[in-house]
Amino acid sequence: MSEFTMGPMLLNLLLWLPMVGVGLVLLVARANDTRSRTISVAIMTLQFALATMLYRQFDATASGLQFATHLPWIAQWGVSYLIGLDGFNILLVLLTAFLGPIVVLGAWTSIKKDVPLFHVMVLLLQFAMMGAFVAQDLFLFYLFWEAMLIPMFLIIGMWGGARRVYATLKFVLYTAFGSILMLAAVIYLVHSLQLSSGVMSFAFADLYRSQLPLSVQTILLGAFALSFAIKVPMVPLHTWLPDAHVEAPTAGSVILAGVLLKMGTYGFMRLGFPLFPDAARAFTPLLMTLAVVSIVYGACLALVQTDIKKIIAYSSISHLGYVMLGLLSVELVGIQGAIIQMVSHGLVAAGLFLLVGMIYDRCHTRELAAYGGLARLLPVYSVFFMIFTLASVGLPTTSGFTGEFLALMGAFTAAWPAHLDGNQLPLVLAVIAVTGVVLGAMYMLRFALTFLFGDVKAPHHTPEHPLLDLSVREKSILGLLVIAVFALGLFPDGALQKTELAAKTYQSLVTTSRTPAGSPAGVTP
Amino acid sequence: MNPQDALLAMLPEHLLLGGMVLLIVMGIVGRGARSALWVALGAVVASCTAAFWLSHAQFSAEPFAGQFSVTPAVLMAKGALLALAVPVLLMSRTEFSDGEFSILLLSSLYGLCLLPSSDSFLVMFLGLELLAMPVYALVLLAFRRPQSAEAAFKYLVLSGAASATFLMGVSLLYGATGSMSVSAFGPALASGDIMTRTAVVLVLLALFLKAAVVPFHAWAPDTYEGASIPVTAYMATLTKGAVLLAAVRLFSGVNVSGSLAQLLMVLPLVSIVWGNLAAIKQHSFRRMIAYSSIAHAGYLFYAFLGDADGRLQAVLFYVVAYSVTNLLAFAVLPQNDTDDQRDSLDALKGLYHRNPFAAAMIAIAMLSLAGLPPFPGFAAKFLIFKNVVAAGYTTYAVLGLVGSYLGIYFYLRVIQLLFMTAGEAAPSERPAGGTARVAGVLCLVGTLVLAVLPGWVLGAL
Amino acid sequence: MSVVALISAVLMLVTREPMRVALALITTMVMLGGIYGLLGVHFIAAFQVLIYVGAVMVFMVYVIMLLEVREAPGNTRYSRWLVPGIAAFAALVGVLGISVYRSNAEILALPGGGAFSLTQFSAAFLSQYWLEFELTSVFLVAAIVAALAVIKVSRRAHG
Amino acid sequence: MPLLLPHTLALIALLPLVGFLLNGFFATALGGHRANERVAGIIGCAFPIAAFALTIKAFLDLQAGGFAPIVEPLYRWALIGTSSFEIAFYFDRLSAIMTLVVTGVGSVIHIYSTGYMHDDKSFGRFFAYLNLFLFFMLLLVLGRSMLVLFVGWEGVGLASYLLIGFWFDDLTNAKAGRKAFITNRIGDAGFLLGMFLLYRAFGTLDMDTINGAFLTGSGAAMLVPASLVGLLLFIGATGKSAQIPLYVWLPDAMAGPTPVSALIHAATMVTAGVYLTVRMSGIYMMAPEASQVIAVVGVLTAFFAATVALVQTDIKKVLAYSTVSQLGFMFLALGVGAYGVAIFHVVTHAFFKACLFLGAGSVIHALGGEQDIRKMGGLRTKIPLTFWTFAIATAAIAGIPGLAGFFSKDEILWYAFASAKGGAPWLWGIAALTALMTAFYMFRLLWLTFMGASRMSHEVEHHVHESPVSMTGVLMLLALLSAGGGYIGIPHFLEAQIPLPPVVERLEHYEHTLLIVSIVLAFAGLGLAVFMFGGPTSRPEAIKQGLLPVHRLLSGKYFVDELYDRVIVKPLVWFSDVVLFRGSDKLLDGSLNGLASLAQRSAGLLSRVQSGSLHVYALMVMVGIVGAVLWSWRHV
Amino acid sequence: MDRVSLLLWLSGALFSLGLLGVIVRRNALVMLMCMELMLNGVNLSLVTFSQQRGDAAGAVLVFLVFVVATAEIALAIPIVLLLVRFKRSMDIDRFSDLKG
Repeated sequence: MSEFTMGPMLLNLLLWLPMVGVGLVLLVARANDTRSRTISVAIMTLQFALATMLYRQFDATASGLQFATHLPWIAQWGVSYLIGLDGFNILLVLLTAFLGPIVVLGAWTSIKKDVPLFHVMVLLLQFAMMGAFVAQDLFLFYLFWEAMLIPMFLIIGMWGGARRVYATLKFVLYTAFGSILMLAAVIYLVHSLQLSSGVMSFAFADLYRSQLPLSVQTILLGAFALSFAIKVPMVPLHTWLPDAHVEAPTAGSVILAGVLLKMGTYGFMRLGFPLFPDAARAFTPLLMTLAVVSIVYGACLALVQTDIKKIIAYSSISHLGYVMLGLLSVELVGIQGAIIQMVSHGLVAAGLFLLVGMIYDRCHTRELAAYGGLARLLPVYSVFFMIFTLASVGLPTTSGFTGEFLALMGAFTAAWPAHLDGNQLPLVLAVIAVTGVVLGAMYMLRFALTFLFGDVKAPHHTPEHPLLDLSVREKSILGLLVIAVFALGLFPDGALQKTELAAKTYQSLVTTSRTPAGSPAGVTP
Repeated sequence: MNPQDALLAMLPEHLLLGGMVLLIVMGIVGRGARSALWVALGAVVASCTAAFWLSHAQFSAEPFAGQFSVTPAVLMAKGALLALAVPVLLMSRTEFSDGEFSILLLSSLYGLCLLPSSDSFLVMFLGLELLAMPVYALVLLAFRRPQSAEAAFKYLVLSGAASATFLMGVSLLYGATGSMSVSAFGPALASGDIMTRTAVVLVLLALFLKAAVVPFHAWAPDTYEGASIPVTAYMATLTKGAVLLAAVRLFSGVNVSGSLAQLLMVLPLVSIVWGNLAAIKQHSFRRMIAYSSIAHAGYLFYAFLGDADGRLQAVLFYVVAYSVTNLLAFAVLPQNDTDDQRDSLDALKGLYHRNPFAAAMIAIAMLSLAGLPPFPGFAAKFLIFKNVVAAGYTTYAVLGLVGSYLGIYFYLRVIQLLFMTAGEAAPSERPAGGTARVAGVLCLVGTLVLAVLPGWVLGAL
Repeated sequence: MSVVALISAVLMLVTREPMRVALALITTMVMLGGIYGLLGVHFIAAFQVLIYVGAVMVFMVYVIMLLEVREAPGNTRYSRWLVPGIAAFAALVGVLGISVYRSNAEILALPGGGAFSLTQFSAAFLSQYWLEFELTSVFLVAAIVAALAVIKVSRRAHG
Repeated sequence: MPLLLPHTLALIALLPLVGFLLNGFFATALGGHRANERVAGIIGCAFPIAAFALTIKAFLDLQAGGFAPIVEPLYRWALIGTSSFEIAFYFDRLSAIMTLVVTGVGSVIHIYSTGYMHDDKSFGRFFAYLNLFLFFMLLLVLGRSMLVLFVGWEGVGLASYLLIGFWFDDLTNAKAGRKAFITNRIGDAGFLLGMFLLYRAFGTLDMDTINGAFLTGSGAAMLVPASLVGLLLFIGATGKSAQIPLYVWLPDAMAGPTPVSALIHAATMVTAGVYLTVRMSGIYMMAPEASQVIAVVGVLTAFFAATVALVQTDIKKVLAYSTVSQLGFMFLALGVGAYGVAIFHVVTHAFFKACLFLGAGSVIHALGGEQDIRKMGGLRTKIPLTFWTFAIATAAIAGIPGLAGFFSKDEILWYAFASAKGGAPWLWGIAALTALMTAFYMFRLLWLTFMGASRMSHEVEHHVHESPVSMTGVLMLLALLSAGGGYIGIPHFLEAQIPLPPVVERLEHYEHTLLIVSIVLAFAGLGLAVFMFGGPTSRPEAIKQGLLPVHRLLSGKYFVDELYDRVIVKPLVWFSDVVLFRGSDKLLDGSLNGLASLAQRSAGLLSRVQSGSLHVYALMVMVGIVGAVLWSWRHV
Repeated sequence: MDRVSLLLWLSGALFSLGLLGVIVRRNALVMLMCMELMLNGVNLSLVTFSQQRGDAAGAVLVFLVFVVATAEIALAIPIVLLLVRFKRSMDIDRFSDLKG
């Protein structure tokens, strides 16, 4: 069992590797673009290798944390450096590590100015995201959660498009507002835990035992939910997303869509609902409605966009609605579906944004109307585009199907008994959500239609200087994503087994009431 | 009262005094304006180490009964603030060639040291005056622009008014309780007698005036802008910190409640919002920092809502975290021929491309001041608001946090100027001087320590 | 006597010429000295007259004469804030007055007259309060340095 | 089953996939140059034929096993809690028939295509898509769990999308493909809901389990109303099998190459809905209401489609509407519980409709792309092989006695009349009328195309030539099948698995009368067509003028497309664009910016307070003091 | 109304007058004198109390106030001179360049 003694060290290495990368870039590549690129891609690849190693060693049958490290950090406040893997984060860690090298390679040529700084920022962001996922201590989590903003702020603000400053300020201020309220909630939560149980601790495991009256739970969950819902984003808190995506450089969009948005849903799954189960039950109708609204709203807006990046941005809103739906169903199927959908959206949106970025590098416009007939012009590009489009539509054998199918199935299986009990809302919502499948097909195929088919039309394309089809680098990163997409679509079982226990834990946490005895909410419906 | 106690207890003060004397002598002998800085530095470092050493040795004494006493905690506080004075001195190198600066700074520091350990209002009054009076001169000293005089005058008049108010309060308190001892203040808080109440409030307001809390903040922006970089840095960090320590001394051992508590909630809250909003539209770096310091004064006074026993720690930690990052920003600020250029925010446009180090440092400072993790500003805010919540003022904690949210924008605006806005250097722009950069590095180290090992620091405080 | 003090204090604010203001202030101070005398703390009264009138105000008067700046004629005496100022002033006086008047601190009821002699005072000063004595000296040193610095600055600004 | 390879069924499905991958790779990597057209053709045909061979082998195994269903688990897709989603194949009489048809007809159409698509610039891509389609179609018919079936279900949709839009340089083709996909998606949504409902009840999606549970009426089956499930699944079927209201995509689907129309939009894919219903017959037997709905929808579809087909002038459009109509017949059969008969008609229809389409393809090929029958005529002599095969197939679909169509259609009519499970005279009446129209428009098509004088332009006429043997051979084979296919007693073959519905006793003696009637109807249709189009062209014109409004309505296809566009598509886009995008989204955004500017303005206000005048500052201090002291007195 | 209250009234009044002077008078020197007036007001109350108490603390503080006041004037006068040198005027309203 040597690997289990090795495990914690590996996890720490996995977490801190990007910082090593930052150090290296600052030391040896401050003025050397290529070297900084090489360093960061090497670091990212190494990190991915570590992540896969840990994933393989991860014991699906063992409950509780694995590869955990627990050191007291701010003893006075009961804050500790507590990281570890479990079913909740294992897949997302893998996803983050997987997207790392892809992001760097994707930005290989498209980032031209201040390259070393860019890679420093990407590495910092990677560190923060990884930390937010592996953190098992609320304080630590909040630290990483907030720390993510800063590199993203600079990535969008320095390498973004024309209105980048507006977009990036909007992004940061919007998200920061949620976080501030969340901070207040965190303080109060920990304080009340100390009052009730005498334990001064930020560890998730301890907080899961906190007992709060429904009223308090409601307020605290409100704060948490606001912060998470902004990140997800759920309608009507989504307006930062399109701007951020449109103005961000390709790498930024990829990270944003690939990982950052998952933070919100992960937060709901890890903290929001399990910490305040009773309030969660009270919120479910509202949140479920919002989730379905997001699905339809995002789809409808994606249907009428003229900016190719915005189409994908709005589609993200729609796709993450399924995640929320699955989580809220509190059915095993739904939860598992939600987790898979997170990963799937990470892969698919990343692929689509990369594709859009590649065409943007060639034609320098995001106007959908400016394109046409690319299938004739760039066959390989079009094949990849078609694959990711179909994955986003949720066609079977792709990861998108696995996620949507299971999430919807969960929502429905949860809704049916409610319907039999005379509560129609969940059923209605589930049915509407299913129609999202149709809308999804509508907007993505509209995109593909104008983009790929019809007469050849592309800016900067002239018979003497035809557009070049994908380079080997581009082919390979897209190929990697495609493999992942199909792997998750055809053989999700392995992944599902890793998360099964976590899903069960989530289920039991959310379904068991935790109001102090005697308070009215003590009885669970 | 045995002389040895007196010697040890006031060792830091004595060392400062020694430094002053030495400098004055050198001044009279008329040689070594160059070395003045180093002498002052030596004195400060010596007294700082002395303070740390004594506090580490758990030394506590009351050499002058009812007037002056020291405890390890107090010594630690002195040491921390004196340590903060080091970067100030270092960054003064580029501005001040002559010895006066050092002498005045030392004397002001002397006053600073008196405050936390004063047992009687007499000593505290002298401390406050000794703290402020040299600063009037300092504001003028690096006489770069006519406004300096105006700044100094405004500061002088208003802080004179503050002293008068303080005295008025003291005298009323004296009348009501018949004692000049600081320990009379605590009980007086709870007293129902109207005169006592007025007295307490007047004293409190005098401190508000010195610490620039709305609506007594008006002198700060003008004075900070009129002064020079090191002096502004000194005022924004140490002076404020000293006043706060005096306040801690006054409130020691008392949990505020009732209408006093409401004063302590409302005015700080207002100044948080006011400072953070007014800072948005500034063009002068120092003026912006002034408004930010007004907001921070608000956070600091929030700490008084918390329980008494955690208060000194919270305030001190906050002061240190806030000052270190503030000084960091000032230390790396690039030089320019005219003070206006050096001070204007526009001069920071695109600084990253000319001076990445400075840009990065300023960015870190701004983020820390904004209270974004993982920088020390966050931990400090966290501690204060944690105490406030623990004391049961949850609503005000939330309001305060929301107020602090308003601040994020203008800090980010600075970063935006540094990194995202194109701009070319003023012809005379040069990176900060060598010693200033040393100061910057010191502050950076401090920042990192506070960020990585807050637990350790808290344990020490 | 206190009435005179009050009136002359008011005069301070009313008269235009700085010189007259100074004179009014001097009157006030002398009157206060008188009051101190009546209260039986004669040495304070002495200090009052010596230090204030003797030192400070003479200095002040000297300065006023030194810079005979012609103020622009017309109503430049008051700032725009006369009316609100006076209102606030009234409020402040009221507040302070009430806080004394409505107070039930026993001292106000005390018969008083427990005046103490210079010897008591100096004894206390040099025993109990000699720290303050020391600090005062430090303070004065600092003040002198500061003043010198300022003067140096003004010389630099001049030349 | 000693003869059975471990994974025969998997192999059947996967072989075409291999073909797809190979061709797909060559097509994209080498751009599908003519150089490797041979290679592509061989690859493209070899794998389907191999699959066909394997199917026969599997069928023999099935027979050897006494027709006990063969279950062949492949791997576990997911295990969630206790419910496991297995990827397994299931081979019984029903899937045997379907697989044989799919691989058989599929193979021959592949062969046909080598001739038809000759010299097309993306020959390889075409075969890749065609193989992909076969793969998914085989998943659909072989899958044991509804999950696998659904994978195939959506997969064939994808393939048809790609093939309809195969010539994507013309945007209308691509649009037709998109229409097909999205319309199918609407059906799939219903399908999904049905599936979820079943999962909710059984915790599994294995269709044999579910059927059994419903038939035995075991506990879980009682949890969900059979009719609801039946209807939801039927929505899926209407999408795939082009029934009212979702049939609109099929006519447009003719934009694809003709072999595609033959394979996907006539022989195989469109019958998936029928297959699903038969597969789930257990549910429908328990759901009379759902069956009633199916019957009605079926017969109406059949009728309306036939009426539209009467006046179409595009050779493929006529065939398309006839397909819709025939599918209507099949659903009529399903609705009255005659599942075996429906499958029977599926098979015969596969033969003769494939033959018709391929024949039409051959005609178009001969005329260099001309599809308008008004510009044809007199082709009988020029392309005799095509003519004769086409004629046989026409006779078959028209129900001329002795040919395949006659048997299956007659049985449908009979059960529509007499089935104890929802059969009714009025159903029979409409169906019979439809049969008459079928005969009429088919012979109209035959006459206008092949008989009479030529209406072709000269250069077209000049180039007319008989198709290569790869095409004609296939045509002859299919013609043979359409002639003799009726003698395969499929209903009785299936009866062992899915019993035919009982017949109402008092109606039994009508059987022969009805038989006569339907024969009469067939010949009536023939006669009518010959009367109208065999004679002078003025005659149809006169009638057309006589019934002008009707004619406009029919040639306008009842303007259903326009209706959908007005009622659904346009409003949706308008809502999304105006209400959501320009409306609420801008509103949300604006409110934020409003807050931001509010902060800015208040900042300006505050800095105006900082007027720089010492007086003001002092005043603030004074007021502050007074206020604070007064405040502090509140509790004195 | 007894003597103590009267004197305290007076001291309060002087204090407030001083502050008022800062508000309403525009002449820099006059402002300084008004500050002196404030301090004098405070002194009065201090003396009163300490005399009432019959203990020296108040008196000592008064003494300190003298010292401080002197020092402040000593420092303030040169500053005012400086101001005057710039604007040839003692009108404080001319000195409002620092604002915003």
